[in-house]
Parts: sequence; structure tokens; C-alpha cells
Amino acid sequence: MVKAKPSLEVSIGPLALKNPVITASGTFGYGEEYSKYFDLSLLGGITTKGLSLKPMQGNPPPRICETPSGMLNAIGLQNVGVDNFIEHKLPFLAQFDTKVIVNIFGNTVEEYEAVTARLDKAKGVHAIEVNISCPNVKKGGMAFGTDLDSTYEVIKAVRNATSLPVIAKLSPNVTDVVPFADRAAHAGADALSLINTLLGMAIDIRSRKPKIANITGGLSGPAIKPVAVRIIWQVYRAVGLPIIGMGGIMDASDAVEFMLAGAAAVAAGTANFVNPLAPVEIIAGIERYLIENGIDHARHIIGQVQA
Amino acid sequence: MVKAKPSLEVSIGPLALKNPVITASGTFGYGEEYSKYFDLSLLGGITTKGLSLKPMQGNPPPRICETPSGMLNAIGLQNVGVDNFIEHKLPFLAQFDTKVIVNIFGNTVEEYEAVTARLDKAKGVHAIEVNISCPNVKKGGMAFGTDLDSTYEVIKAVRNATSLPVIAKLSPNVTDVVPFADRAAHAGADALSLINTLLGMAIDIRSRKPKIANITGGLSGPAIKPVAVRIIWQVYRAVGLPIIGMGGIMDASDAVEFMLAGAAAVAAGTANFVNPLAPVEIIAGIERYLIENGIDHARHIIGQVQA
Amino acid sequence: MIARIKKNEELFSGYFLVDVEAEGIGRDKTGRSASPGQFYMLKVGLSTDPLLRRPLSLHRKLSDDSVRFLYRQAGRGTALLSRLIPGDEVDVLGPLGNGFPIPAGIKHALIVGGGIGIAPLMALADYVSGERKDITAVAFIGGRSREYVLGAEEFREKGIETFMATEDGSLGTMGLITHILDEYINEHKHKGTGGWAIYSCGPHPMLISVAALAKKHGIKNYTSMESNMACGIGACMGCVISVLDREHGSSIYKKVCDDGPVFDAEDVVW
Amino acid sequence: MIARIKKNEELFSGYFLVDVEAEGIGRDKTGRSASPGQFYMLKVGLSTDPLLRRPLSLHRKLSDDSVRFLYRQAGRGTALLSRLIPGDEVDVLGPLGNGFPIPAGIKHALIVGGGIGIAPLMALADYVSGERKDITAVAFIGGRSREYVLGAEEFREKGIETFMATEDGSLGTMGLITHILDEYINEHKHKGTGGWAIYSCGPHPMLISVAALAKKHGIKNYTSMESNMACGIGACMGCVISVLDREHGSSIYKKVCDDGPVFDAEDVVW
Ligand SMILES: Cc1cc2nc3c(=O)[nH]c(=O)nc-3n(C[C@H](O)[C@H](O)[C@H](O)COP(=O)(O)OP(=O)(O)OC[C@H]3O[C@@H](n4cnc5c(N)ncnc54)[C@H](O)[C@@H]3O)c2cc1C
Ligand SMILES: Cc1cc2nc3c(=O)[nH]c(=O)nc-3n(C[C@H](O)[C@H](O)[C@H](O)COP(=O)(O)OP(=O)(O)OC[C@H]3O[C@@H](n4cnc5c(N)ncnc54)[C@H](O)[C@@H]3O)c2cc1C
Ligand SMILES: Cc1cc2nc3c(=O)[nH]c(=O)nc-3n(C[C@H](O)[C@H](O)[C@H](O)COP(=O)(O)O)c2cc1C
Ligand SMILES: Cc1cc2nc3c(=O)[nH]c(=O)nc-3n(C[C@H](O)[C@H](O)[C@H](O)COP(=O)(O)O)c2cc1C
Ligand code: FES
Ligand code: FES
Repeated sequence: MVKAKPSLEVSIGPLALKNPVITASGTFGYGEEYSKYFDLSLLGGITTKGLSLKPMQGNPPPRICETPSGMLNAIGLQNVGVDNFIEHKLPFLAQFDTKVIVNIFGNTVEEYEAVTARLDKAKGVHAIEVNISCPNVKKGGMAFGTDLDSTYEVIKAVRNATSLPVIAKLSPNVTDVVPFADRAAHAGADALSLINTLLGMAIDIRSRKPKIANITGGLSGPAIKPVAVRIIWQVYRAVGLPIIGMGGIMDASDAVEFMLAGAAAVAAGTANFVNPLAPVEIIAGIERYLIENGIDHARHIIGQVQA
Repeated sequence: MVKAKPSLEVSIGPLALKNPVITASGTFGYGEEYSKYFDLSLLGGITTKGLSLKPMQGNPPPRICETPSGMLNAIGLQNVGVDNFIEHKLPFLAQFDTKVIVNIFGNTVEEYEAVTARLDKAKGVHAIEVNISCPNVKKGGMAFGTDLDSTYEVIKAVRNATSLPVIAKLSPNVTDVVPFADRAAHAGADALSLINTLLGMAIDIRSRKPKIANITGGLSGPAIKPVAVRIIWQVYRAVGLPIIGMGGIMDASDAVEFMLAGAAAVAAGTANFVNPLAPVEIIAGIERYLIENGIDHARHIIGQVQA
Repeated sequence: MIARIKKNEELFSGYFLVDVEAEGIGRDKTGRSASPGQFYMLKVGLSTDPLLRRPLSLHRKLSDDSVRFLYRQAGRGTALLSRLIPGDEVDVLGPLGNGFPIPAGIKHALIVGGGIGIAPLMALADYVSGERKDITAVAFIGGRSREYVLGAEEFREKGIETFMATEDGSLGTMGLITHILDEYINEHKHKGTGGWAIYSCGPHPMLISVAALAKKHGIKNYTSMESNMACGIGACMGCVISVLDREHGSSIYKKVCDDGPVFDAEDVVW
Repeated sequence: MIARIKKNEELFSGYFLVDVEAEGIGRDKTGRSASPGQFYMLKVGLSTDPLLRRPLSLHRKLSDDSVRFLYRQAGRGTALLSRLIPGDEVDVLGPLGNGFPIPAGIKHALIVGGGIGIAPLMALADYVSGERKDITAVAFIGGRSREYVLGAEEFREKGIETFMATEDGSLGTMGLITHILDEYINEHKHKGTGGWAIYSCGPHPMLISVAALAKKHGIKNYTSMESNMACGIGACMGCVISVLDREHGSSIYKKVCDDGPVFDAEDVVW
């Protein structure tokens, strides 16, 4: 029996994607490196490395280490700064037929606002993802994402500074993500990204030093998948916003699992490091799953876990 | 150069252990099964499966599933009840030259108190570990462990009901474990157990059902090790209580890593399932590490990470 | 214990026979011989993923120091196992579990297997045809198509009358093996079913049908159950299934790994 | 790309040579031949643990479709690799990184390797002795003891004058190879060190000494650096080391994977 090709289109609030597969911030640079491996136009979207108002050096090395089925990173948000990005990186990304989601962060609410204002005027930006959940920077980052009022303030400020879709990237390092999701919604977020990394640490028993210079780092990869699926499921049931799911997605089965839990789109993060073709293989695999199960539209599986 | 055998003795507050290796609650039954594999007297201590006032049936199956480098469980604290334990299980454990730590939980503060009172009078119990962090039961469990005042109340009630050492087993599913550790200390806990499982979920994409009947479950095993090490390190620096470290310890290197982070003793949990001899191999491996590094006492490595 | 792969061969696409050797692997901790229906827990690879051991039934005890498993490549664990070559190591725990009971008075064993379910039933057939010649066995083996009908030849070589059924009719009768079983019982029950027992292992729906048939005909049915396992030795409470507690008339949870894997089908809450 | 193991042999305890084959593995995405100092990222096994690829330097390019690595069994990843047999698959990404620069005017290459550091230097020796006969190479190979002095014979077969040193004196001079290097330079520098370059790879302390020597003698030193890597292609920013930014006179972070792995030793903030 020949079945019609299913539609892979999904939308993240006002942001329509040709398919549900995005790349996760910080794991795909500004797209250039991976463009050698496949045509970026195949992607539903690309999320850039987190941008700040001024360029940042990031944390001293060692910055990463492997853990069981996962990795710790404390890059410390090394980035070229928003102006350099707009001038030198964005034109490259704008060539492709895909949605460019720019991930931002700041040390103060004002910085978030300022970065947003510049991006709002730039051509080729399709959405802004607001990182209030980075565990690897002293100020800003997770400090905002683990406080309800700061979460509201930051998202509100970004919301007021742009008419682009605003995606709040929340921290999993809280007792309950739902109230944070709620506040982000009230502050005007159009969508949520779940999850950022879990705060972790590893020690080299020979040198007796932490394996990464920053001492603690963000845990990503398959190890955290069950936590991500749980959080997405909790938030999906409680809050009305569309969710971009991420956290350990390595292949299409994982991606489908996240969508069943409630993700409207999914992001490949650590998977890119292991397999540069991961995002395109995931797209093909989702399509195969839909065909095999006689489902004609990717959005029909969102949140469809029978729980 | 022949080196003297190092001393493996450590103490968890008032509880002196011949070596730092304990078995984690719920992963070692009441000791009988594993006694076929090695002499339980080799262990620093044994922690029993969580006990409640009345016997409990636990959750419906499926109760467990594997995840990348980890597993989810939602046993739901199936147990024989405290009276049956004292009558039928404790005498078996009392035969061995090891410390018996009885893990308890209740649906109300009064239940915690009542279970404690019975154990206080029983012979052969060396300490009580208070589980306020089980993610798999509706009432009690994590509900206590994610609320500061309930944490205080439960630990205080147990403290008042016994003169045995009291160990508070805290939940990692909170924004910051330190204030919980602090409250437990103020309520009179002698020590802390860190960490219980992370709340997770997995979905079977074929059946579109959660892989465990309880929907969510507790994530254990190597996957969570970086989170455990981080929490132990945070709590060790902030709070004065000795820590029993656990969460993904599979071998002696892991155990040493936990001790360097601040654990005064370590527990093997999921490791027992993979290798019934894990605890004894860990004891031998810690000794080897101490010898190789010219350290004459296990307690000298506690918290010695150079961070 | 660390065992060595002696032979690891693909029977047909995705189905393998593996022989492993280690001193005393054919006996349990107390020295008792591994018995039909018992199983082993295998850990393949040095990595933490896959993390848990995988249960495989004793297919044939080759000697006190060598056992054979029949396995289907189901997922990552069995895929890794299938890549091992003679000389490679695998960490094996067992024999574990209760095994098939043969209560006093059993004279006629009806062995019913579907697909990979034949794995433990072969051990039973070995035992009955070897050490219990007082019992006559009849086998009923079903599968999707002819390749999935495993072990029929071996059963016949042992002198066991063997019926086969495939869903596509490519071997034996077309249809379900439970249908053949029902016919067989109907045909023979006039001689009396006292001393009969049905031993079943296979896909869940098949086990349910066999249990229903057994009940209908008033014949004991011992069935080998499956469940996700972590420890395999009774410590984690992870592998329970719902079973009738005859004493109290209510259902309780019993552990597949050490209360089972074989249960009286009448007690199983299906 | 999926490559096939052609040969995987232990040289001596814990040190292996592996040949892998795949169409075009000896060229990069743009068709440029893999060059000395470049590396590949290997993923061994289907499991999520170990998760990340492991970097290994091009040891020898055997053809456009086949390359050789020399590796030391350091941990779990390389242990898994060491178990692969001819015919097995391994997922390979590369060639990656910049490779050793040979600026115009270089006539005399001093190749300094310690232990497993010889891995990429062999590719350099192959290249120089094959395609750049205008350059004379001299090699300085050090190791803890004789077994750890790798590749010396191959270097000599290429007609490269090769000095050796071991810490225990079991082969060559007793002591550190940097000492021999220093002596060599002292002895020969009167002829002028213009057109000289030192290429180094090995343990960190050795690289520091070589860099110091190079500086003292005013000779360029290109050094191959190591760092934990995730992506290997410049996207994650995980592999940075501190390097002098000549323009601003301050230190900045550069990526070992694509700004390196070879750096001008003078720029490295050791
Ligand atoms: C007592 C017992 C005896 C068994 N005997 C045999 C046998 O002789 N031959 C054979 O081919 N199979 C047998 N099985 C089933 C076999 O254990 C599973 O097929 C195997 O565990 C699948 O592992 P995997 O990694 O290949 O698959 P995956 O799908 O990757 O496994 C993922 C997880 O699910 C669990 N799992 C998946 N399927 C099953 C299952 N059917 N039963 C229990 N756990 C499962 C695995 O243990 C693992 O935790 C037996 C199962 C039990 C409980
Ligand atoms: C550019 C480059 C080229 C290299 N070329 C070679 C070579 O030709 N031959 C060879 O034997 N080794 C080489 N190495 C080192 C080799 O990559 C490590 O020995 C290997 O990654 C260790 O992995 P493991 O799983 O065996 O050890 P584990 O200790 O289990 O590794 C754990 C983690 O640490 C990382 N790691 C450990 N040691 C190193 C290291 N020295 N460098 C980078 N990451 C490390 C691993 O990638 C992994 O993430 C090279 C390293 C780099 C950066
Ligand atoms: C090396 C690395 C860098 C990251 N940088 C960022 C970042 O700049 N901004 C951000 O919001 N998230 C960042 N993340 C988090 C990822 O976008 C993602 O949320 C997380 O890694 C979980 O997904 P994964 O397990 O698929 O990697 C980074 C993750 C990694 C591994
Ligand atoms: C199957 C299972 C049952 C558990 N039951 C209990 C319990 O009854 N009480 C408790 O405090 N912790 C229980 N735990 C948590 C463990 O004691 C331990 O804190 C956790 O598993 C982390 O350690 P690990 O990764 O080494 O297993 C259980 C864990 C598992 C895997
Ligand atoms: S598998 Fe642990 S009790 Fe059965
Ligand atoms: S390893 Fe990712 S940037 Fe170098």
C-alpha cells in the first residue's frame, strides 16, 4: 500500500516551520561548520549560539568532559557579540530557506532588552530565544531562570523590545518548571524551549581537580533525556504554549518520544557532535514513523502520549 | 616499597563504619538475596528498602525501564511494613557484623514518627534514614522533600522519636538542596543521604504509552552521577553534616569521586543490579586507591577536591 | 561470572544460538543443576549503556560448564550479544528463577511454544525425554511463518510428537497453534486428563489463549512469564506481575525473577 | 562516514596500529588530500556510552581510500577500538584541523616526538621524505623506555637521521630527548638556523621544553596540541586553549580542532 507523504509542518506559535527539527543553541555554532555536511535549508530551523551585547571570551579550559551517556560543558557563552553577529554571521544564515532563531542572554534585564532591540531591526532573524537558564555564567543565566519574578521581567522586557516571536528557554534546575512556564506565558512569550542543561560536576580522581575549569557545568546528552521528557510532559499539560523539546535527542525515535510528550518541535543538540547528519536523519526518521503509523501530519502526534 | 594497609574507617556523625561502602535503599532488598553472593559483614553498612507503618503493595507494573546509562523505577515503595520487618527481616540482618540503616517513609508526619518509634525499640537497628524524597508515591515522599517546612517537621518528629542516628535523605528535584540540608540539620539530623532519584519519564513510541505504569519514575544509575557529585559538593561546602553519597556509583573510581566531592560514605544502588559484587569490589578499589596515592586513611580524602 | 563465548550463530535472520562456557555455569550457588524454565542474566560490553543485564532462558544445558541460549535480536542488548565471537567474554549471572514444576503424578506434558518462546521449552523437552521417560511429551509449536517455528526438528529427534502451525500456512497447519492444541485435547481427553500439564511460553496473547484453554479443559498450565528486569534476583521489586493470592482471594504482586518466571496460569491476572 | 577496519594490531602492550578503509577517507570535503597534523574523529560502537567521538591523528595516509592510525589504549573509547577486528565498522569524520604548516623557505625540519606523540609526526616524515625532498629532516624520539620509542625504524628507513632517548637508558641516550635536541642545535647552529623549523608532538611537559628551546635558539616551533573535544569541527567551542593574539597583545581562546591542532609554539600560553 503506497501512502501519501505526511506533512511535517508544525508551528511554534506564530513561527511556521517546514518540519519540526531545529538545532539547539550552542551546539551548531552559527551554522557555517555544519553547512559543509548538509544543506541547511533542510532544517526546520537553526538556533544560533547564545549572543550577548558585547563579545565574550567564555570560560577557561578545560571546558568539556564526557560523562556516562552525556557530557558536561562550561563554555561560558563565548560569542562574537550581537553586532558582529548581525554584520558577519547573519548574512550567511539568511541564504538558507530555514528559520533563524537567535538565542540571546544578558547580565541584566537591560542587556537582554538591548540585544533584542538590535536583532529586531536586523534582516533574517525569525525568532528570539531567550536563555535564562545557562548554568555556566556567574551573573545572568540561571540566576534569572530560577527566580519567578526575574523570569517575568526578562521575558517582558524582550517582549516589549520586539515584534518577533519570543521563545523562553527555561531552566530544568528548579523544583517545578510549570510556574516558570506560566510566568513566561504571562510575560508574553510565544513559546518555550525545554530543557537547558542540568547542573553537574565531575572530578578527576588522579589530579583531584574538577574535570572542567569552571568546576560545575551543564549536563547534556542522552543521560538527561528522561528528565527532559518528564518536564515537557508536565509543562505541556499545564501551560498553553508550544514547546521546543530538547535534551538528549539522538535519533528520530527520541524526537517522536518528545513530540508525544508534548513538544511541537524538537532540537538536536549534543547529537550534532556525535553525528553531524543527526538533524537530517531525524527529519527522515520522523517522516518514516508517520508513514508507518498511518499519520498524515506531524502535528497530530504532539502530546499524544496515552498517560 | 611496601605500604601499610590504609584505614577505611569513617563515621557518619555518631555512626562508625568499618569502611565507607553502604548499599542504597531499595536496591538491596533486606539483604537476603545478596547474602548469597558475598558475606554481608564485609559491608560498611546496609540500608534496607523503605519501610512504612503498614505493608504496601506498591505501583502496578511495568515498574522499571532502562534509559541511556540509567533506569527509571516506580516501585512505589512496596514493602512488608515495619512490624513484619522487625519480626522477620531484622533478625537475619542482625547476624552480620555491619551497620543496619533502616530507611523509612510515611504519608504523614505522624506515620514517620510511629515507624521510628517502633524501630527505636527494635534490636539491631543502627540508624534511621528518613526518605522525604521518593518521587514515586502520591502523598508523602517528594511532597515533604520539596517543601522546607515539611522537611523540618518530618526530621524533627523522627529526631524526637529516637535516640538512634537520624539520616535525612533529600530530594535532588529542587532548585537548591542547600536550604533543605540546612533545615534538616536544624531539625536534628545527624547526617544526609544525597541523592535520591531524579524525576524522569520515558515513552514507548510504538504503543505511545509511558514505559512505566506510574507515568513518571525515578532516574538512577550512571546517567545522574554528575548531578549527584555537584549536589554533594554544594552541600558539603555549605552545611556541616556528614554526607552519604550516592547516584550512579558503579565502581571504586566513582566512589572516590564522590568522597572527594564531600561524601563521608558512599552507597551502591543501581550498581548492585548490574554487578551483585559491586559493593565489595568498591571497598577493595577504594583501598587500592588509597595505597597507590599514599593516603593512610579513607577519611582524608573526604571533600578534598581542589576546586 | 565471566563466561566465554564458544559459538554464536545466526539460525535465521535475527535469531541466534549462543553457547557459553564457564566453570559451574550449569549449576546454581547451592550446587543444584540448572533446570528447565530457569534463566540467566547477561551483561554484554563494558559500557554503562546498555546498563542492565538481559534475561535469557536456559535453552539447553550442555554440561555443568556450558549452556546454550536461543535468542532473538530484539534491541540493543541482544544486538551487541549477536556481535560477540568465540573467545569473547560475557558476564553471566545464574541460573535464576524457579523453573517449570513437574508435580508428582504428571504423566503427560503438553509443551506449547510460540516463536522465541521455544527457548526454555527445549530445556524442558531435553529433561523430560532424558530423565523422565515416564512422562510422554507432545509439542505444539507455532510461528508467524515457517522460519519462526523453532526447534520442531529437535523435538521430533527426541521422539516427541510435534504439531506445528503457522499464521501463513507455510509450515504445518495454517492458523494458530492454540487451535491445534484445543483439537488435540478434545480428541484425547476421553482417556482422562488426570496427570496432564500444559507448559507454555511465547507471545502474551498466545499465553492468554493457552491459559483459557487449560482452564476450559481443567488442565494445569504452567506458563513462563516475561517482565522488564533490573536485578533478576528478587531485590529490586521491579519485575512484578499481578497474581492471585489464593489465601486471601485478592491479587498481589509477585516477582517474575524469583517467584517465577514460571507461574500457575490460573493465578496470573492476565 | 562508515569505514571498515582492515587491520588492527597491537604493536606492544597497549599500543595499536589500525588501518581503516572508506571511499575518499584520505581527502577532505573539498577534495584536498589529508595532510600531516590533521586528525579524524572516530565513533566506536552503537551505544550512547562512550558518547563522543575520539580524535586520532593521521598517522599514515595509505591511499585516498585508506588511512592508518597509531593509538594508545588510554581509556574506554580506545579500549573499544582495540577490540575491533577486520571487517568491523567504525564511524569516521575527517580529515579535520589545520595540519603542520611548511612555510616557504623551510629547508631543515627537526621532528621531535615523545611516546604516542609520534602519531602525526610519521605522516609529516612520510610527506617530507616523499614529496619534499628539498627539506632534510632530523628526528628526535623520546620515550620512557625502549618500547615507548615508536617509529624510529620507519624514520630511519626513510633516510631520516634519528636520535633516540629513553628515561631509563634502555634505548638511545639515557635522559630526555629535549636534551639531545638542544645539543644538536648547539652543534649545528653555527651553519645558521634560517630555514629551520621544529615540529613537536608529545606529552605536555615535553612540548613546553621544546617550545622553550626553540625560543632560546630563535627557531620556529610548530606544536600539535591536545584538548578534550566534542564536535571536532569548530562548532561547540569546547576545545579551546589560550593563545596569544599578536594583534592586541592579549591572550584569546583558539579552538584546537579547527584553529589547530597545530599552533605556533610561541603563541601558545603554556
Ligand atoms: C525470564 C525471561 C527469559 C527470557 N528468555 C529469553 C530467551 O531465551 N530468548 C530471547 O530471545 N529472549 C528472552 N527473553 C526476552 C529478552 O530478555 C529480551 O528480548 C531482551 O531483554 C531485550 O533486550 P534488548 O536490549 O535486545 O532490547 P531493548 O529493546 O533494547 O531492551 C530495552 C529494555 O527493555 C527490556 N526488555 C525488552 N524486551 C523485554 C522482554 N521481552 N522481557 C524482558 N525485558 C525486556 C530489556 O531488558 C531492556 O531493559 C526473556 C525474558 C525474560 C524476562
Ligand atoms: C587532535 C588530537 C589528536 C590525537 N591523536 C592521537 C593519536 O594519533 N593517537 C592517540 O593514541 N591519541 C591521540 N589523541 C589522544 C586521544 O584522543 C585520547 O587518548 C582519547 O580520546 C582517549 O579516549 P578514551 O576513551 O580511550 O579515554 P577516556 O579517558 O575514557 O576518555 C574520556 C574522555 O576524555 C577525552 N580525552 C582523554 N584523553 C584525551 C586526550 N589526550 N586528548 C583529547 N581528549 C582526551 C576523551 O575524548 C573522552 O572525552 C589525540 C588527541 C587530539 C586532541
Ligand atoms: C556545548 C554546548 C553549548 C551550549 N550553549 C548554549 C547556549 O549558548 N545557549 C543556550 O540557550 N543553550 C546552550 N546549550 C544548551 C543546548 O542548547 C541544549 O538545551 C542542551 O544541550 C540539551 O540538549 P542536548 O542534550 O540535545 O544537547 C549548550 C549546550 C552545549 C552542549
Ligand atoms: C529500584 C529502586 C528502588 C528504590 N527504592 C528506594 C527506597 O525505598 N527508599 C529510598 O530512600 N530510596 C530508594 N531508591 C533510591 C536509591 O536508594 C538511590 O538513592 C538512587 O537509586 C540513586 O543511586 P544509584 O544511582 O546508585 O541507584 C531506589 C532506587 C531504585 C533504583
Ligand atoms: S528483577 Fe529485581 S526483583 Fe525481579
Ligand atoms: S571540539 Fe568543538 S569547537 Fe573544537
